[in-house]
Formats: sequence, structure tokens, C-alpha cells
Amino acid sequence: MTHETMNAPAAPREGVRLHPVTVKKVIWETDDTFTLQIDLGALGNTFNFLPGQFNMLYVFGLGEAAISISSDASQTGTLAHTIHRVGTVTSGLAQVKRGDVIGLRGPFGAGWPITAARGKDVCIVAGGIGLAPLRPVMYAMLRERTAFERIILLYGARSPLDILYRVELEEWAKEHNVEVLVTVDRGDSSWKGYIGVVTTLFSYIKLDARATVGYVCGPETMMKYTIDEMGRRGLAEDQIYLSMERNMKCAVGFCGHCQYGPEFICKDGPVFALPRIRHLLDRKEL
Amino acid sequence: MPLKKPKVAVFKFASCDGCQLSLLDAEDELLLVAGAVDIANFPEASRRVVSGPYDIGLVEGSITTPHDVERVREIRKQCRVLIAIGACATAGGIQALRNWKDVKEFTRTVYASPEYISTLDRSMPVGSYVHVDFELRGCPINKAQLLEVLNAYLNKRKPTIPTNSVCMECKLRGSVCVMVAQAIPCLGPATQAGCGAICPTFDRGCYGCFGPMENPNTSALAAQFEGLGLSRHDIMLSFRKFNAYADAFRKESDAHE
Amino acid sequence: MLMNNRVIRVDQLARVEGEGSLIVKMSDGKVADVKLKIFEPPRFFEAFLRGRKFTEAPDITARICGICPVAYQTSSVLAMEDAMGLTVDDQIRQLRRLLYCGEWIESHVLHIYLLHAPDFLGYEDALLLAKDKPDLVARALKMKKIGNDLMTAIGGREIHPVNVRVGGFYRSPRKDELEPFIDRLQWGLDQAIDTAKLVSTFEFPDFETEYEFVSLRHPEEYPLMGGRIVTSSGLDISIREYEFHFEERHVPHSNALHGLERGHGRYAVGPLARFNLNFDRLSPLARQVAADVHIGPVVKNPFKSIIVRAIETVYAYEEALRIIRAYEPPASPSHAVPVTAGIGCGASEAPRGMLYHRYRVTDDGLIRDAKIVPPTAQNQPTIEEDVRLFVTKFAGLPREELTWKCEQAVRNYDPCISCATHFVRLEIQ
Amino acid sequence: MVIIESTELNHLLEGLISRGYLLVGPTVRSGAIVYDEIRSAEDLPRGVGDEQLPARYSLRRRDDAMFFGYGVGPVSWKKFLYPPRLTMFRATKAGKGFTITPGETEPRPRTAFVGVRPCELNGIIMQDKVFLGGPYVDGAYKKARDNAFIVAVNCTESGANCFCASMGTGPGVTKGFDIALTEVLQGKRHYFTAEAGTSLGKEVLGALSTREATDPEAKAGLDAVARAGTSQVKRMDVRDLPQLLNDNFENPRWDDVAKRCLACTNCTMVCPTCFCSTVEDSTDLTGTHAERTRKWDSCFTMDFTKVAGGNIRPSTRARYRQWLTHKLSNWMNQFGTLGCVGCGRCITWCPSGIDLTAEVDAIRGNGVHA
Ligand SMILES: Cc1cc2nc3c(=O)[nH]c(=O)nc-3n(C[C@H](O)[C@H](O)[C@H](O)COP(=O)(O)OP(=O)(O)OC[C@H]3O[C@@H](n4cnc5c(N)ncnc54)[C@H](O)[C@@H]3O)c2cc1C
Ligand code: SF4
Ligand code: SF4
Ligand code: SF4
Repeated sequence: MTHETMNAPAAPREGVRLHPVTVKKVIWETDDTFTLQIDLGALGNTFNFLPGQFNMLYVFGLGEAAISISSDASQTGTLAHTIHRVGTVTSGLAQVKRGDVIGLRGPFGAGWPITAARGKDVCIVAGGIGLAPLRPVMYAMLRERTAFERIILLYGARSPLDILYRVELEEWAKEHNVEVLVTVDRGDSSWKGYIGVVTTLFSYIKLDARATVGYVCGPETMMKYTIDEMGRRGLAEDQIYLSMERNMKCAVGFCGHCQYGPEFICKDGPVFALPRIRHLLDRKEL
Repeated sequence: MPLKKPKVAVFKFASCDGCQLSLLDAEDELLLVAGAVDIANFPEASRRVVSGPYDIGLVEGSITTPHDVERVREIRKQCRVLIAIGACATAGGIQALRNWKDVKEFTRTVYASPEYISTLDRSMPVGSYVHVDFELRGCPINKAQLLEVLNAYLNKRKPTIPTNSVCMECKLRGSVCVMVAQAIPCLGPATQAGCGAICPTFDRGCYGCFGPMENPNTSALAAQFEGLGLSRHDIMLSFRKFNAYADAFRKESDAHE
Repeated sequence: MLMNNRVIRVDQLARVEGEGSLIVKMSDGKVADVKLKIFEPPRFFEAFLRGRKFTEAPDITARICGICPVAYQTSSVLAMEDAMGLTVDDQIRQLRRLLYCGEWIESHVLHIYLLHAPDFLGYEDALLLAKDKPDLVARALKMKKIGNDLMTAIGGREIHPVNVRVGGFYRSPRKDELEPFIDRLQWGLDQAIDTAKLVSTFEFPDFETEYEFVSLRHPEEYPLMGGRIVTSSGLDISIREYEFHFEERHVPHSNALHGLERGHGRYAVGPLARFNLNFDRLSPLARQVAADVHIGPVVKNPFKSIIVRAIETVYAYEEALRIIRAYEPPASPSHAVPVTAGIGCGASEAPRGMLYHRYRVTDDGLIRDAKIVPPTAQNQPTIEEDVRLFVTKFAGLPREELTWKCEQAVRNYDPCISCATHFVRLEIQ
Repeated sequence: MVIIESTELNHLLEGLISRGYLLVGPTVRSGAIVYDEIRSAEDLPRGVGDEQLPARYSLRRRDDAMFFGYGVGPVSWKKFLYPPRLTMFRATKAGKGFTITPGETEPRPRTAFVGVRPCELNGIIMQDKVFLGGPYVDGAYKKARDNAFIVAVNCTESGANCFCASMGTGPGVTKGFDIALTEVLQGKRHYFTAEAGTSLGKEVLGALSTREATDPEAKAGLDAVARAGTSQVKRMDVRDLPQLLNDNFENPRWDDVAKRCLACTNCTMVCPTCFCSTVEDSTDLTGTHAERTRKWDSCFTMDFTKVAGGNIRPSTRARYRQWLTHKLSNWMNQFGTLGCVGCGRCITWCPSGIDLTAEVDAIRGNGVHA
């Protein structure tokens, strides 16, 4: 736990307490992905998080899932989660209606080291739902837009219909001078943009290798190719950060499920500086 | 829960009735179940038959006759969710032992009128003829697991039915390994949990009534059995029992033929 | 269809274990044909028992029937011990009886309340009955659970117990595992007495016939296992002589064999047979209850088997109490079994009647051949005859009622179709 | 250091009972020595010894009256500190929401662990690091730990599967106990040397009629413990172990062990340091009451590494590798020590007789199968 942005609580505390929180709003982003806006209620006064941190969300009787916080960390009393429906718990969350109560534990893990990017260019690469944990990074940077040089966002979705946060992406590009490039695996008749995996977008941008910080989140293979690409373009490994994912039960380093070699994704990550896990990335079945 | 109670039906093929009896044996929960669902077709318990379609169909027994093949296909059409219960429905059951014999031959020798006996060569699991949504193991099934599966489908979640070894359950309940401490051959390390590791707590080895666990290493276990003095024939017999036709057990028994 | 040329059909008999149907054909107002069709597919147990180890018989034959696995386990271990010339000591024998009492309690209470009583009370099943009489069904479930829990305590689980072996048990229960049953059994006993009173108030069709009853008989005990085989016509033979006097025939309409007594024809096994042939072996309390509900010592109305079952349930609770109170764990849970070649026979009283096993074992301990005669196969001709006589007598009843009553006449025997279709015997010399 | 005569051992236990402790200690059940509730020294397996080999365990009668003349059995103390199953919370639907009540409402009894071996004590200390040493603490563990009184017993004999000497975790205790005993039996002389490790331990000892040990008495105990260490036949070469395993991620030995490994989870269940768990959520049939149960889990199960897209470690090869590498390499990064205390349980209770020391040797290239 050497991470500068690690939000380790000052005193040891129990990580298991579950808080009932109310869903204020459900926004369907795509066919199978939705954002829950949550009213933290009484918890709101004490709840602070860093971009990149996650919560465990509990659906009554169904279980818990680790979900990154996708809202602006400067807002208090409320937060948002963007969730891809894949299995039991996420399907349960998809049934939730406005006014319903779910359980929440958190926040957990290490966030993105945003201070590391001050005064530099930032290249964010996201695949699919991987954009969700990076959205708070965007909010944080845009709040102090001038503290950063170029902000580049490379984003890959499965199809045009799977693109998350469409309105915001356009707004970031138009109003905040963010270089947003979006590609899809499969286009459709209305799609005029890029087609192909997200790494193909690198050929459309120029990176200043010495002054760029990279934040990467997406499926493991996509991340591997992305850091290779970043490496080829000369980015220093210690300037690249990625967010990892594993099966997770407790989120506080007790259950053992999320071990990634020597790391616990829940407490040492999910965001890691590349050098720390570089040697692990190529290991199969680790 | 939906306003209209989900309709549950129970169907039987070649079997001992024990698995469906588990429902009647759930004395503490039976009336609760009856309150939560509409038991629309359960001949063992009721002469009332509500016609399909059904929300959940529980199928017990293996498929052994051409008529049963037709019947199970029809049942599949009638059931939104089809759950195979027990070793017969999930692996062909003990009667799958005939799969190694020539059934036609011995029906002919025994019956004066063999045409009255209509039977297939093999006793097969339900899943080999129709799509099955969930397979609940055991000879017999564990009634707590049956309730869990029903409960899970009623509450639209995945059933919590571990697929790991009996050993894990054995250790969770604090029993002492009979193979290590008493040199009793035990199929536990290759058998799926679910029974509560009953046999080891009664000082006997597991005989595999819940069928093979997730990727079982039967050959390593057979090697241990050999070390405990079992003959090839004994090893063959131990894998060829209530889940004889389950893939992993079938292969291991054949390897010791 | 003309009234006097009708067909009564019950395509799927409900509240019996297994799958069967009943067809009654009438012509000219007379019953022309009755067929209890058992279409449950055959499972060939006797065939695949050949070549298995003798030690496997209790586990394998238990799978013939999930309702009475203890009966199969008991008859098979008795037969194997007979073949090997082994007699188990009394403590083990008592423990076997105790396990068997668990099965009787479970099975009888199941049949009385969940399968049979709804007929008398006009309900299609016990769950509907529970809507009107929740306390009654709740009580039944609680009574039944005692039997199941007893089987679980001794056998590991209620269906296909794992603890029975040739020679005894794998592990004998500790005293503290059985003692908690004392209070529950006491409660159950009171409820069973009450049950006998309750069911004796049901309305019974005026229907009596003559039967050849067959059951085990033991010098001192009400029969559960072992002893001799006796009949109401005076036959008194050892179990080993069973096959000289009884045979099975294959009839085209059924996948179950029909049991017949040589030179006599159909016969009946089950609660009525046991009761009528062993009334004097019942406990004083059970006999008193019988007197109180005005039944016995001989019952010939098959519909009254429900009362007899209740009295046997009284006996089973009482017997279980007696055994637990006197229980001392045996020095060793089982006897070493000397493996010898031989033929052995064993019989016990399943809840539905006598269950006979015979095995031939080779000197390497493998089963050479097996014969299993379950109660339902033995009762099948009698069930058909009951239905024939009943329909003849009550032909005037409205169709729906007659059909229901015919079903009920079948259910009097609590037939277990799964048991009956275990067969296909290979007689290879 | 004081002397407790063997005939007085029960006074120590009575003292603990009178202070309100529930006693848990070794006792014979189902052909093994297990830790279970005991009432007096009578329940200890006096005069019983054990033999352990890979996949073999048996009890034997000793020809003496030693109280602690055996090694560790299949059950470790983690069962009492970190129970196999634990209800974490219950939830009840209320309107659109639900209320949560904690799972454990009964206060835990104060428990005295009698007969904790040095390797096991180290196992407890390792689990302390997992459950108490980080930014988060496990509440249930902490409660149980705070309520535990530890009577450690030094080993004066080593079993064939013991290798604590290699791991630096035995055969004598150095820390973490309330009271530590060494059993000495020389001819007719049978006594325990006793040492307090905490003030509470001192108090408990002080209440007994003891006397200071003479030098020869104390030395006899120390010698016996030392002999247990030097006589140990099983060894683990721990030189650069973390690095070795880290470097051998693709060693062919993993394929070899995968042929023998049953993925049965026994090794992880019996290991005193393994700490993985899973949770099971359930509702009752009406859907209004929910429960969450925590249960021991193992890196050998498939569910352990299931993710939405597939399985991270589908092969037994990878799962065995995860286990061994976690114990003997990654643990060091995570908790600053190796994760194995050399108790040998995983060797004895592996139905396949897989011996981690042999696997390590093979990977080092000097093993028999290398
Ligand atoms: C740090 C972190 C942050 C995440 N952030 C998001 C997010 O913002 N949005 C989002 O949609 N998803 C996110 N995920 C993935 C999400 O946790 C899984 O998709 C989810 O747990 C699947 O649960 P399920 O019950 O719906 O799926 P099921 O397939 O039914 O789950 C099966 C089992 O596998 C486990 N499981 C499956 N996949 C995962 C997984 N990836 N991680 C942990 N356990 C898993 C579940 O716990 C469950 O026991 C994140 C995962 C991690 C580890
Ligand atoms: S231990 Fe094995 S044989 Fe025994 S009940 Fe369980 S699964 Fe069946
Ligand atoms: S890994 Fe094996 S030897 Fe080491 S502590 Fe665990 S069980 Fe004991
Ligand atoms: S190493 Fe041994 S105990 Fe562990 S999972 Fe493999 S076979 Fe089982």
C-alpha cells in the first residue's frame, strides 16, 4: 500500500458495514448498461471518495458486486454507479426503481493518481464499461482544466449503440477542449466514426512521450495491447496507470479472491502504476 | 413475487421416487412452498392436475423408453424453466448400469412376450434429449438444495449450489478424513458436494452419489485407491454406481474394465 | 356411452409412488376386465446386481424405492447374512428395528395424512386440505418428521440412508444422539393414538371380502424383520421356503410381475395382513387403541387399512421409545463378515408389506443372481380383484365418484410402483 | 519458569474454568486427535501418539503416559477464531427498503485454547496479520481473538511431516502465548515447566501451587524441545523461496503436480494460515428475509476465480500454483512473512499425498522428480 492516493482509513475499521441507500434516479445508458444515482442520506456527510475507487453494492438477497463510482467526487450527498448487466447481482441492480433501497459498502481501493498528471498531457484509454471509473477523473480534471495540458480520451465500444455517456463525450470535446476519439467494433449504417479496436485510435493522435500520463481501464487483453502501444510511443511505464478487475467478495483483503500475484486488487488496486504489475500482465492463469 | 403464483409441476421418469419425495420430506417448508407456488401437477401428492404451461418443471428419473423421449420433449415445451433432479435425471441413475449390457438380449430371454416391454438400450439423463436449465445432483437430492433451487428461481437469482468436492463440506463440518485416517477408499475428492458429507461422518467412504465434481481428477484418485489395495475390478465398480454414466465416472470405470 | 358398457379410466394414478393407471371395462353391467397397468419403465435391478459385490446390495437395492429404502436395505442385509451364516447380536438388531420404526412412522404418516385421508375427506390433496385444516396437516408433518429425523440420526439421511451394511452399521449412534428423541416420540405416540381415533370416524364403504393374508411372524415381536412366513390359510414356513410356495408371473399389461401363492392364487401383504396375523403380538397399548376404535382383531375391509396403519404407527412410536430407552451402543457397530459362497434369503415388513430378497453369492463375494419380491407386486392381483368386486357392488354410483372410489381402492394398498417395477429377473443357471 | 506436576495439570484447567473460560483442546474422535470442547485433563489424549506420512494418519498407543505425545491433527485453531461458517448479517424487507441486523448476536464465550503447538501459534499470528493487521479489521475475528487465552505446548517430538524447524516456527514457542508448557517425562518423573507470556498468564499460574523450576528441571525441558528440532526429518529449503517461485511460473513441475492434485481443497481447509472465504446470499421462500453467510473457500474451487467473462484459473495446474506460490512467495509481499508454518497438515491430509516440500525441491531442480 504505497500508493500516494490510497485512501486508507486513519484507524483500522470494519469493512463490512452495509448501509442502505436510496436510488434517486435510474438512467439507461445503453441496452444493457445503466447508471444508478444514489442518495447517500445520512451517510453522505462522511462519505468521500477518490476517482477510481469502488463500492460494493448489495441487492437484497441476491448478493454484492464491486462497482466503480462513476460520478463527480466533488459532489456530496450523492454519487452514481454505471453498471453493465452481466449476471445475478447486476441483473438485480437493473431491476431497481427510483426510490428503491440498495446496500452500499465503501469506498474501497486506490484511485487514479490525478496529481501525477498536473501540468502534463493526459491520455485516457477506456474499453466498454471501463469508461465508468474514468469518468470521475474527467470531472476532476475539467474542474481545473488549466492545471492539465492536453486531455485525450480514446474510447472503444462494441457498437454505436453501446457508447456510454454520449452527450457528455460531445460536451467534453466541444466545450472543454478534450480530444475525444471513439471507435466501435462493429458499425452500423448511421456510424460515420472509427471502426476497430481501441488501440487503432493511437494512429490518429500524437503523444508527447515525455509529458503524458496514461490512464487505462477495460478488459485485460485490451489493456495489454494498449500499454504495448503506449510503450511503442515512448510513454514511460511509471506514467501509465491501469485499473484491474477480479472476482471479489469482501473488498477489504480478507476473502482472498482478488489476488493478482502478490497484489490484492481490492486494497492495493484496483488502480496500479504499471511498473508494479508489469511482470504479471503476461502471466496466463495468474 | 409476481401477483399470480408461479406454477410448478413435477414429472417422473424411471426412478425410485426418492427425489420428488424430498419435497414432501421438507416438513418444515412444505406448506411455505405450497403458499409461494401453485403446485399444479404433482401426481405423487395430488390428483389435481392443472394443465401447462408451467413456470418451473422438476423432472425426476432417467429416459429409458421411446415413449419417454416423446414425453420429455412435450414436457420441455410446457415448462419455462426445466430442472432435472437427482442422479437418474442428471446422469441416467443406477439403471444406467444396463448401458454396459445388451438390454434387448435379456428382455428377450426373460419375457414370454417381449413386445410388451418397450425400452431403449440406454438409460439416459434428461439433458441428453432436451435442454435443461439446471441440474440438481444427488441420489437422492438434498432437500435443502432443492428448496434453494426453487427459491433461487422464484427470486430470479442463481442457485447457490457449489460444484466443488465433498471434501470441502467434510472439512467445513469438522469431520475427519476417512481415507487418510482410516485407509477407507472414499470418492469424496472427486464427488460434488451437496449431501453434507454424510458418509465420512458415518465412518465410511463416499460412494459418489452426487456425481463428479467440477473437473474431477478421477485417475489420481483411482491411483490412491490402488494404493489402498483395491483391485482393478473394485475400482471399476466404485466409479460405476449411481452416477455410472456421468462422463468422468464412466471414463474412469471403463479405464479399469 | 351406455351406462352398462362403460370404461373407467384413471390415466395417471395419483398419490401413489410411481406411475400406473387403472382401467376398468364393463359390459352388460358387469365388470369385464380390470387392469392395474404399471407403465413405470422397468429398471432391471436384478440383472445388474449380478457381478456386484455382496456388500453393495444394501446401497444398490435401496434405490429401488425412495419411499421404503430401509426395507430394501434390511431385507438385503438379512439375506446376505443368511448366505454368510452370520447372526448379528441383539444390540445391532435393535438398532435395525429402530431405523425401521423411523421408516414406518414416516411412511405411514405420509400415507395416512398426505395420500389417503384426502380421499375420505373429499380433498384432491393434502395441500388443499391444509387450507381448511392447517393444524391437522401441520401436526401430520410434525409426526412424520420424527420418523425422518430418526432415520437421519441413525442412517445419515432419510432417503437412502448410508449407514447400513451387511453385518451391522458403519457407525453406531451415540446415546446422546438418540436421547433427544424420547420427548418427541412420546408426543408422537399421543398424536398417533389420536390419529387412530380420528381416522376411525371416517366414513367407510360397506365393503368386505375374503383374503389370503401373508406376513412375517416372529415369536415375540410384532413383525418388522425375520421370523417365519404365515398365511391366513394356515401356512407356516421359514423364509427360505418362500419360493416353494409363492411365485411371480409376468402379465402383458404391466411392467410389474404378479405375485401368486402356489395352489392358492392371489394374496395380500401389508398392514392388514400383518395386523390380522399378528394381532396378539401388538403391544398392549396398541391393542387397547384398536379396541377403543372398535377394530380388530380381524379386519377385512380394505378401506379400513388407514385405521390399521394408524395403529401400526402407535406401535412404531412405542417400539422406538422402548429401544431408545434401553439403548446401549454395541461394542462394535458391525460384525466382520466371513465371505463364503452361498445362497441367502431375507425378508422384512416394508410399510406396504413383506419384502423378500434372495441372493446367490460366489466365493469371491460377488452376487451371482438375485431375486427381489416387493409388496406391490404381490398385491397387484388382489388390488385388481378388490376393484372388480367394488365396481360390481357399487356400479350404480355416479361416474366421477366411482372413479374416485376406484382410485381409493387402489390407494388402500399404498402401492409403490417404483418398487414393483424394479424387476426383470435373469434365471441363468 | 515454574513446575506443574503432571498430576496437577488439571488444576490449571480448573483455574481457567473458574475464570469463566470454555476449554478447547485435543481429544480423540473418529480415529484422530481433534480440537474440541474438553472438560478436564481426563479428556486429553493421554498415552496416545500418532504416525503421519503423506496421505496417512494413524493413532497408536504410546508406552508412556504423555499428555501431549502427538503432533497436530486435522483440525486447526482457525476453526475457533475464524469459523467455517458465519452469518454476517440478516436483512428484512421493510417497504421499499430493508433493515439490517448483525449476524452474530450471541456474545462469544471466552475460550482457552489448550495445547497450541508452536507452529500453530505462529499460524494464529499470521492470521492476526491478515484480519487485524491492515487498514481493516475483521470484527468477528477480533472478538474471538480478544476472548482467547492461549496455553501453548512446546513440542518434544517431531512427526514425519513436521518441518517447523525449517520455517523458524518451532519446535519451541517464543511469543504470543499466555502460558507455555513443556512436558517432561523422565522415568517416573513427569512434570511440566510453565512460563507466563502475559500478565494474565502470570496471574493464572500464580493461583496454582507451583514452585520455581530447578536448573536441571528447566534444562530437561529445553533439551527435549531442542532434540525435537534437530531430529526433524522433513525440511524445506527456504533460501530465496519467494524469488524461486516467482521465477518458476512456467516450471513443468506444475504440470506434473496437476496430474496428482485432486483439486479437492483439503490442503487449504486444514492449513492453519489459509484464510480465503466466500459469501452466500439467500432469501427465504417469501423473499422477505435475507441472510449473508461467510464460508471458508479455497483457491482450488472453480467459483473462486469466476468472473463475468470466464474463469481466471481454469486449470488445476494454475490453481495448485496459486496455492503454493501464495503460501511461499506472495505471502511475503502481502504480510512480510512466508505463509507456511511447517505444520505438515497439508501433506498428511492431502488424499493424494502431495508434499509441498517435495514440490519445492523439485522446482529447485534437486528433487527426485526434477
Ligand atoms: C474493482 C472493480 C470495479 C468494477 N466496476 C464495475 C463497474 O463500474 N461497472 C460494472 O458494470 N462492473 C464493474 N465491475 C465488474 C462487476 O463487479 C462484475 O461484473 C459483477 O460482480 C458481476 O456480478 P454478477 O453477480 O452480476 O455476475 P455473475 O456472473 O452472476 O457473477 C458470478 C460470480 O462471479 C463473480 N464475479 C463475476 N465477475 C466478477 C467481477 N468482474 N468482479 C468480481 N466478481 C465477479 C460474482 O461475485 C459472482 O459470485 C467491477 C469489478 C471490480 C473488481
Ligand atoms: S458422502 Fe458421497 S455417497 Fe455419501 S451421501 Fe455424500 S455424496 Fe453420497
Ligand atoms: S502450507 Fe501446509 S505445512 Fe504449511 S502451514 Fe499450511 S498446512 Fe501447514
Ligand atoms: S494438493 Fe492435495 S489436498 Fe490440496 S487440493 Fe490438491 S489433492 Fe487436494
